[in-house]
Amino acid sequence: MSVIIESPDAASAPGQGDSPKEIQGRSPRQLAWMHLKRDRVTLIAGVIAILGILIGIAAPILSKLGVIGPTDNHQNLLSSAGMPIGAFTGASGSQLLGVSPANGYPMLGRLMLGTTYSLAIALGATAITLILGAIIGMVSGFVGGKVDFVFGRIIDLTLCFPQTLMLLALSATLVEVLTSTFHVPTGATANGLYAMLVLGLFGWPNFARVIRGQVLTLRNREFVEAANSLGSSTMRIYIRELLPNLWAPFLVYTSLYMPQYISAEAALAFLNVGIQPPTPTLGNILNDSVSYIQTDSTFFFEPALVIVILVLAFNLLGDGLRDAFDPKAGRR
Amino acid sequence: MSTPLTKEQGRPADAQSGPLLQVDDLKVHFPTDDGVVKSVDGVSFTLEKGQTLGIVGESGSGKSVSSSAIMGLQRGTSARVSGSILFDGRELMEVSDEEYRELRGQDIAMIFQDPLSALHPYYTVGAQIAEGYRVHHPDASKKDARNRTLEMLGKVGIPNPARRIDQYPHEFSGGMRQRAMVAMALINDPKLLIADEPTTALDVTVQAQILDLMVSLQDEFRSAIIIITHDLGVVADVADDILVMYAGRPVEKGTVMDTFARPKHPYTWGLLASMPRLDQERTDKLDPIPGNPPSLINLPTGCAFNPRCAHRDRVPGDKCRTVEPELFQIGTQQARCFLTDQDRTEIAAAHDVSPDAHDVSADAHDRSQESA
Amino acid sequence: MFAYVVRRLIGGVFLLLLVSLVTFVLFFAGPINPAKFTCGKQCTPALIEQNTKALGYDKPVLEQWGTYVVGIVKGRDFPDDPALKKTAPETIAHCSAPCLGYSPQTSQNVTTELQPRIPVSVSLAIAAFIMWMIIGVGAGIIAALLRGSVIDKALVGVSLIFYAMPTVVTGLLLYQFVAIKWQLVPAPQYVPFSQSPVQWLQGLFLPALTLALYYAAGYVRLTRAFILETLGEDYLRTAKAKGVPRVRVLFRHTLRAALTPIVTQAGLDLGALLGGAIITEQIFSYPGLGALAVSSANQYDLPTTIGIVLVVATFIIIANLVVDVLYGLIDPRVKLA
Amino acid sequence: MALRKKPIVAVVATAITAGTALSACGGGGGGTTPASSNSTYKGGNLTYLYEDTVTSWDPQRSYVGVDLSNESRLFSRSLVQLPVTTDAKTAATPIPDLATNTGTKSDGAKTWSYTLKSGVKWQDGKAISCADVKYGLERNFNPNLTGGPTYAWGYLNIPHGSDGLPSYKGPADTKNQAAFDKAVVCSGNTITYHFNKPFPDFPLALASLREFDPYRKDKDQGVKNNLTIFSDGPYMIQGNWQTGSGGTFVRNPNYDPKTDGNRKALPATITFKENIQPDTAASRLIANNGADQSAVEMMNIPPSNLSQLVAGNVKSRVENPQSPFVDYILPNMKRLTNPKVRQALATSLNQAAYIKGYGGSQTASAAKSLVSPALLGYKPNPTTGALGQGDVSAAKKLLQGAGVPMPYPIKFTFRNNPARLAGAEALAATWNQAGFKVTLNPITNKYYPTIQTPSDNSDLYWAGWGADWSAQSTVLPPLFDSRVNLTSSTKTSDYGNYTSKTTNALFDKASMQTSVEAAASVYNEADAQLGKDYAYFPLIVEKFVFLRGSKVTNYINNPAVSMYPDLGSVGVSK
Repeated sequence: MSVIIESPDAASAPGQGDSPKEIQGRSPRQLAWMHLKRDRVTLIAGVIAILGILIGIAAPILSKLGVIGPTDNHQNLLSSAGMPIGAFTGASGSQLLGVSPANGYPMLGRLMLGTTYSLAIALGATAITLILGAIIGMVSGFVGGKVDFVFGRIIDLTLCFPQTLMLLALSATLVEVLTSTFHVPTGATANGLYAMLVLGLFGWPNFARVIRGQVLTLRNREFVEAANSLGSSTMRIYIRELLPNLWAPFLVYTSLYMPQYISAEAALAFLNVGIQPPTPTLGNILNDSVSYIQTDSTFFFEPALVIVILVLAFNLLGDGLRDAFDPKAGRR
Repeated sequence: MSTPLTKEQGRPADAQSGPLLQVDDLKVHFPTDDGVVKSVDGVSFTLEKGQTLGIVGESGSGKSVSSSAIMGLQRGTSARVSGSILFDGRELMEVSDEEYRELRGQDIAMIFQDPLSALHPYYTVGAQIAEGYRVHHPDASKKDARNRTLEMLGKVGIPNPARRIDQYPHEFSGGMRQRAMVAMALINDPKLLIADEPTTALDVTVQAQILDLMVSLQDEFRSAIIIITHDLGVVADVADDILVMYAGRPVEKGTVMDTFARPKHPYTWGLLASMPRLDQERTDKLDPIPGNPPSLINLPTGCAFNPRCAHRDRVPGDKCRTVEPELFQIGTQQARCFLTDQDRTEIAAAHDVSPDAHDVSADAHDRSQESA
Repeated sequence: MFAYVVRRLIGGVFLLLLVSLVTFVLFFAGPINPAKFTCGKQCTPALIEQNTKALGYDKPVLEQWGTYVVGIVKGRDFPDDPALKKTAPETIAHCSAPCLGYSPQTSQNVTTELQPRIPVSVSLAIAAFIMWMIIGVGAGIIAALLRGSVIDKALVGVSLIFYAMPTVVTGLLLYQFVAIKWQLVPAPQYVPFSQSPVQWLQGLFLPALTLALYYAAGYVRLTRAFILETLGEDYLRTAKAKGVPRVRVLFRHTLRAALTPIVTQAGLDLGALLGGAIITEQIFSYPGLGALAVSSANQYDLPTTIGIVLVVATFIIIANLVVDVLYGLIDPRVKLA
Repeated sequence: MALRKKPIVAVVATAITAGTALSACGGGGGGTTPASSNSTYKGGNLTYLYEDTVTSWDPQRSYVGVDLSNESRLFSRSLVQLPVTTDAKTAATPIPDLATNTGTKSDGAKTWSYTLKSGVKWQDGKAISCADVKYGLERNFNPNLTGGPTYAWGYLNIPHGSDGLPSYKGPADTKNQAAFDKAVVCSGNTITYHFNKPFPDFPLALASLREFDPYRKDKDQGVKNNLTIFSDGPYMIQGNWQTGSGGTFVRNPNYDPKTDGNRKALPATITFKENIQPDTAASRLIANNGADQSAVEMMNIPPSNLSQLVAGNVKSRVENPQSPFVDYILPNMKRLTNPKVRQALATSLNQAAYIKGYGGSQTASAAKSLVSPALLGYKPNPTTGALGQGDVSAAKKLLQGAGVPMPYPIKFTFRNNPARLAGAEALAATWNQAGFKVTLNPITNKYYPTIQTPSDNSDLYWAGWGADWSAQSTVLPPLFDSRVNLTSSTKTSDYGNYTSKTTNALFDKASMQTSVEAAASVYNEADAQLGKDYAYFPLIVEKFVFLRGSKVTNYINNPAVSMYPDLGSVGVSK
C-alpha cells in the first residue's frame, strides 16, 4: 500500500537540515568549480565569451596581415546608389557576410575588428570600475568610521548623476582635455579613452559596495587581525591580506560589467559618442546601419546579433560564476 | 478526546480503536543529478494517543524528513514518498491534497526548530496564529479568532498577550517566539503534534520552560507528540518511546526506559556517550562518535554504520561490511545490529556504557541464523 | 518618521548642491568657451567676447556657481545689468525662482524649457513602469511557480535575450516594423493627456514598450529569484503546516515577502527613468527630457544640460527617499531613524 | 550666410539665380518642375516634418536657411520678397511685399528708400508703420539677441568702435540712438537707409534674410520672444510654440491677400512636427499613411533610403533639386606651403569617386567653383573648375617636381557621416596613388569649433557653404578675407589660414561696386586668384532628395527659398 508522489522537477534538493553529500572539507574554489562543471549553460556561455575574446585578439593581427581588411572600401561591390549588390548585404564566397552600403566595407572583417574595439573599451572601463571600486570599497570597509561615511556620500553623489546624459554632454569637453592637456592622439584613441574613462568613473559605486561588504567580513578574520597585531603596514594588509581574498568578486563582476559596457558602447555610439568610423566598434557599425533598417536589414541585424550574442554570453557567464561562488546572492 | 476548547466543531470521534498513527515502511527519496538521495528509507513505528515518541539522530539522519512526510509537506515537490501512513484510521498516502491540507494544522500540527525564521517577518504574531485558526474555522469571525489567539497566548505563558498579539516576530525574544509557535500549533487542538527540534535554538532555561509547557499542554489536550531532536536529554525528559535513526533508517526502537538503560546498538551507545551526564565526573571527557555520517547516495555496503563502528570486527565473517542487518527484536527493543548479547556484555565491561547483563541473557537469540 | 523625512530632504538638498557644483566644474572649467556656440555663423572674436560677458562666462567657475545657486532661490536677470534694466527692461529676461539658468542657444529660461518636457518623460516612464511591472513581475511569478518546466525555461530564455538587446535595436525594430512597415499600431507621437487620453496612450505604446521590454527582462529574473528564495523560507513551511490553502500561501505569504525587495529596485529604476529615456525618446522623436538632453548636448547648451542633470538628480534623490519610506512601511523590521 | 540645420556653425543659404546653372548641373531626378497636381483648393492641414528643433522664430535672430524662408512665407513680411516660382532667374528677382516697389537707390547704391503700402496690418489689426520697420532693425543691434545675421552692423553708416563692432547697442542704447536715427530715417511712410559703402544687393538681402523685417516695439520682450510669433503674414501661431514637438499655424484674419499677390496660403492650417529623424521621416513618407499623406519635409532622404524611392507609388512624390550648398576642400596654407603640393592634390582630386561614395548622382554633382552655380554671375573656376576624375600621373609628376619626400603624408579632417566617410576614402585612394599617404581624420561632434582652432595640425579640411542670398558677396569674402577671419584665437571661416593681399584688395574693390553684376565680375577675378593659389578645391554641389505625401498639391522647390518646399505655394487636396 504505497503511493509514489512524483513531480517532473529534478532539481530540488532534500529538505532542511539534511545535507546529503559528503561533508569533506572543500575550498570555495573547488566547490565553485564543481558547481560550474555541471552548469552546462554557463560553460557554453563561457566558450562563446572566450571565442569572442579570441576573435577580438585575432582581428587586429588578421587586419595587419591584410586578411580581413575591415576598412577596405569595396566600391566595386556597390550599386551606383551605394547599395551592396546581391541579397544579404551582398554576401558571397569572398565576402562571407557581405559589404556595408555606402562604404563597401567587408562586414566580416568589420565585425571582427569591431569586436576588438568594443571589447577593449568594455575591458578598459571594467578595469577602471574594478580598480576604483576596489580601492574605495577596501578603504571604506577597512578603515570604517568617518572615511566610510565620506566614501558612502561620494557613492550617493555618483549615483545621482544620469550616466548617459553625462557621457553625452561631457564628450566635447573631456575629449578636448584629453587631447590638449594630456596630449592623447585625437580620433579613435582619445574617443575610446574617453568612453572607457567616463563609463568607469560612473560605474564603480556598485562594485565598491560589494567589496566594502566583503572587507567588513574579512576585517575581523584571524589572519587580518594577526597581520594587524604584527604591525604590518596598512598597504601591506590591503595588498597581501585583503586582495588575495577578493578574487571571487573580481572574477564575477568582470563578467557582469563587461556586457553592461558592451551595451553602453552601443548606446553611446547611437549618440555619436565614442570611437567613430572608419575605426569600427560594434556600436558604431550598428549606428551606421540604423538608417538602413528598411533598405538593407541584413546590415542592421549583423551587428545587432553580434552584440546580443556577446552580451548574452557574458551575462550568462557572470550569472553562472556568481551562482557558483555565492549561491545565495540571487540573480539581479 | 474532546476538550472544552474544540467543542464548537465536531470532529469524527475516534473511528478506529487502533493506534493514532501507524507508519509503515516510509521512504522518502530525492532524485538529484548525482543520484537518488534516500533521506528516509524504510521507517516504521506506531504512536498511541497521549503518547510521546522521540526520534533521535545526527543531522542528516532523516528525522526531519520523515516528520515532513507525515505532514505531507513533500507533496508537490520532487520527493518520492512511499509506504503507508495510517493516521486515525485514514491512509494519508491516499487522501487528496485538499483533505491533507484540512488535516494539517487541525489534526496534525508542527513546531519548527528556528522560531524566528519559521514566523513570517511581515505579519504580527497574533495574525499568524489567528490565521491558523481561521483557515480551519471558516465560520469563525475575526473577533473569535482574536479571542482564541489571546487565550492561547495566555496559555503558553506569554505575559501581556493583549499587547503582544499585535507585535511582530522580531519584537519577541527567542523563547517567546517558540511559545508563540506552540500556541500556533495547539490552537486547533491537534491530535498529533510534531515538534522538530523545538528547543535547539533556545538557551537551557528557556528549553526547560518550553518542554514543561509542551508536557503540561499535552496533559490538557491529550495530544500525541512526536519530538524530533538530537538531544537525548530532551527525549529522556518527555518521551515514552524512542526511535534512533541513522542514515535514513531506524537503528534502534524501544521505550525510553529500556533504551536508555540498555541501549542495543553501538550508535545509540555513541549518542549516549556523547551526552553530558550529571552522574559523570566533570573531568571525564565526552566521547564523540568518530567519523562523519555517510553519503545518502552511496551508503556503505553492509551495515550503514560499519565504517564508524568500533565493534564491527567482533562480528565474524566481515558480515558488518557485507550484509545489511535487519531490525532484530531484542526483548522489548529492536536494533539493527549483528552483535550478540555476549558481545554487548564484553563491550560493556570495557566501557562506561552498560548494557544490562540480565536482560541480555533473557533475550538470547541465534542471530547468525536469522540473518542468513 | 517626519523627522527622518526632513533630515533626508536636507541631505538631498545638500547632495543636489554638490551635484550642481561638480557639473559646473566639469562643464565650465573645460577648455571650450561655451559662448563660442551662441552667436551663429558670423562669429567674430569680438562677438564671442561680448557674449561671454553678457552670459557671465568670464567669471571664475565658483562665482558662476554661486550666482547660479542664489538664482535658484531668488531668481535672476539675463543679462544681469542694472543699467540696462533701467533703460530697457523689456530686453532683460527675468528668470524667476526656481531659476535653473538661461540658455542662450534657445533664448529661454531653462525652467521654461524643461517644464513642457517633464510631463512627456514622466508619462513615458510611468507607462513603461506599469508595463514592465505587469510583464516582468507576472512572468517572473509564472516562471518561479512553474520552475523547471518548459514555460519557465522559455520565459527565462526570452527575458535573457531582451536583456541583452540594446534599446536601440528594440526601439528601432518596433518603430520601423511594427509602426511604419506593418502599421500594426499608429505611429508613436506625444499627445498631452489633457488633450486626448486615448491618443496619449496610443502614442505612448511603442516607446513605453521599448523601455518595458528591457526592464521587464530584468524583472522576470529578479522576481523569479526572489520568489524561489522565499519559497525556501521556513515561514512558508509553517504556513503550509498550518493548513493554509495554496493560493493564500502564494499571495499572502510568498508574494508579500518576495516582492518587497522588488519595490526598492522598481522605485529606483522609475526615479532614474523619470528624468528621460535618452535613446528611446531620440528614436521615437518624443519631446521629453531625454531628447532635450541630446539636442542641448549637441548644441553645447550647457545651462540646459546642467538643468536636466539637476532635475534628474532630484528625481533620483526623491525616488531614493520614497523607496526608503515605503520600505519602512512595508517591512515592519525596518525602523526609519 | 544662413545656417543649415544640424551644424552649429555650418552653412546654408537662400540661393538663386542663373537659369543656365541649374540645367548645367542638373542630372538625376526631376529638377524643379511642379510635379504635383495643381489645385486652388483652400483648406486642409499640411504637416511639416522638421529635423531637430527650430532655433528661433524671432525674425532678427533667425539664421537657419529653412527658417528664414518659412518665416517669410508664413508670418514675417519684409519690404520686398522673393517670388513663388520655379524659375531660377525669376526667383532671384525681388518683388514688392510691404513696400510699393523694390526700392529706390541713390548715391552709388549707398542709399536705399522704400515706401510702405497702405492697408498692411499686424495680426491684431494695427497698421504696419515705418517705425515698426525701423524698430526691427534697431533690435538687431541688441547684443543680447544673439544668433541673427549682422550685415547691417557692417553696412549701416553709423560709428564703429575699435573692436570693429558698431557703437550702437540696440533700442536701449539712448546714447547712440541719434547716430542710428541718422542712418535709418522714417519720413511718413517712407524709410531710408544710409550705408557706408555701396550695397547693391540690398533688396536681395531684405528679401532673403529677416534681419530688416518690421517688429512691434510694444510686443518686444527681448530674448523672451525667441519663439514668440507675432504675425503680419497669412498665418499666425495657434497657442504657443512647443519646443521639441512643434506648433500649428492658422490663418491670420487681419492678413489681406490683396496687399500681397505672391503667397498662395492654401492650407487652412500648417502643423510643424519637430525633432523628426531623417530616416524616420523617410520611412514615414514612403509608407504614406494618415497625416503623412499631406506632409512635406525639409530634410534630405538619407542615402540609406534612396533605393526605396524607385517604387511606383513613391517615385512620383520625389524631388531631386540642386541645393544651394557647395562642399569644398581647403588646404592648410600654413602646412602645405609648397604650391606644387597643393596643385598635386588638386590635380588628383577624384570628384567622381567622391560622388559615388557619397551616394551617387542623386545626392551630388561635381562642383566647378566654390560659388554655387545658382548665384548671380557664376563662372566655373578657371584653374580648379575642371577636376573630374583626378589625374594621377600628372599629380605624381608635380609632386616629384616639388622636391618633397614621398609618400607625402596628409591628414584630411572632415565632418563625419557614413556618406562623407565613403567619399573621403575614395578621395584618399586616388591621392595615395599619386604619391600621398593620406590619414583620414573624421570628426563627428563639434566639427567647426575644432577646425577653427588655430593650432589644429590637419593638412586638408572639408567644409561646406551656402550663400545668404544669390550674390557672391556672401561667399568669398566671409571665407577668405583674412582680415575678418584670422585672429590669435580663431580662424573663423578661413580654416585654411589663407592670407593674400591681392585677394583682399579684390574684395575691397568688389564691395565698392554699385551693381550686383559689376560686383560679380570682380568676385570672379577673386575666385580665379584663389584657384591660382590653390586655396581651395571645389568638391560637390549637393543635391536635395525630398519626398512628400500623396495629398500634397502645388509642391515646388523654389530656388528663392533655398530649394526647400515653398510654403507660399504648397497646398493639400481635399
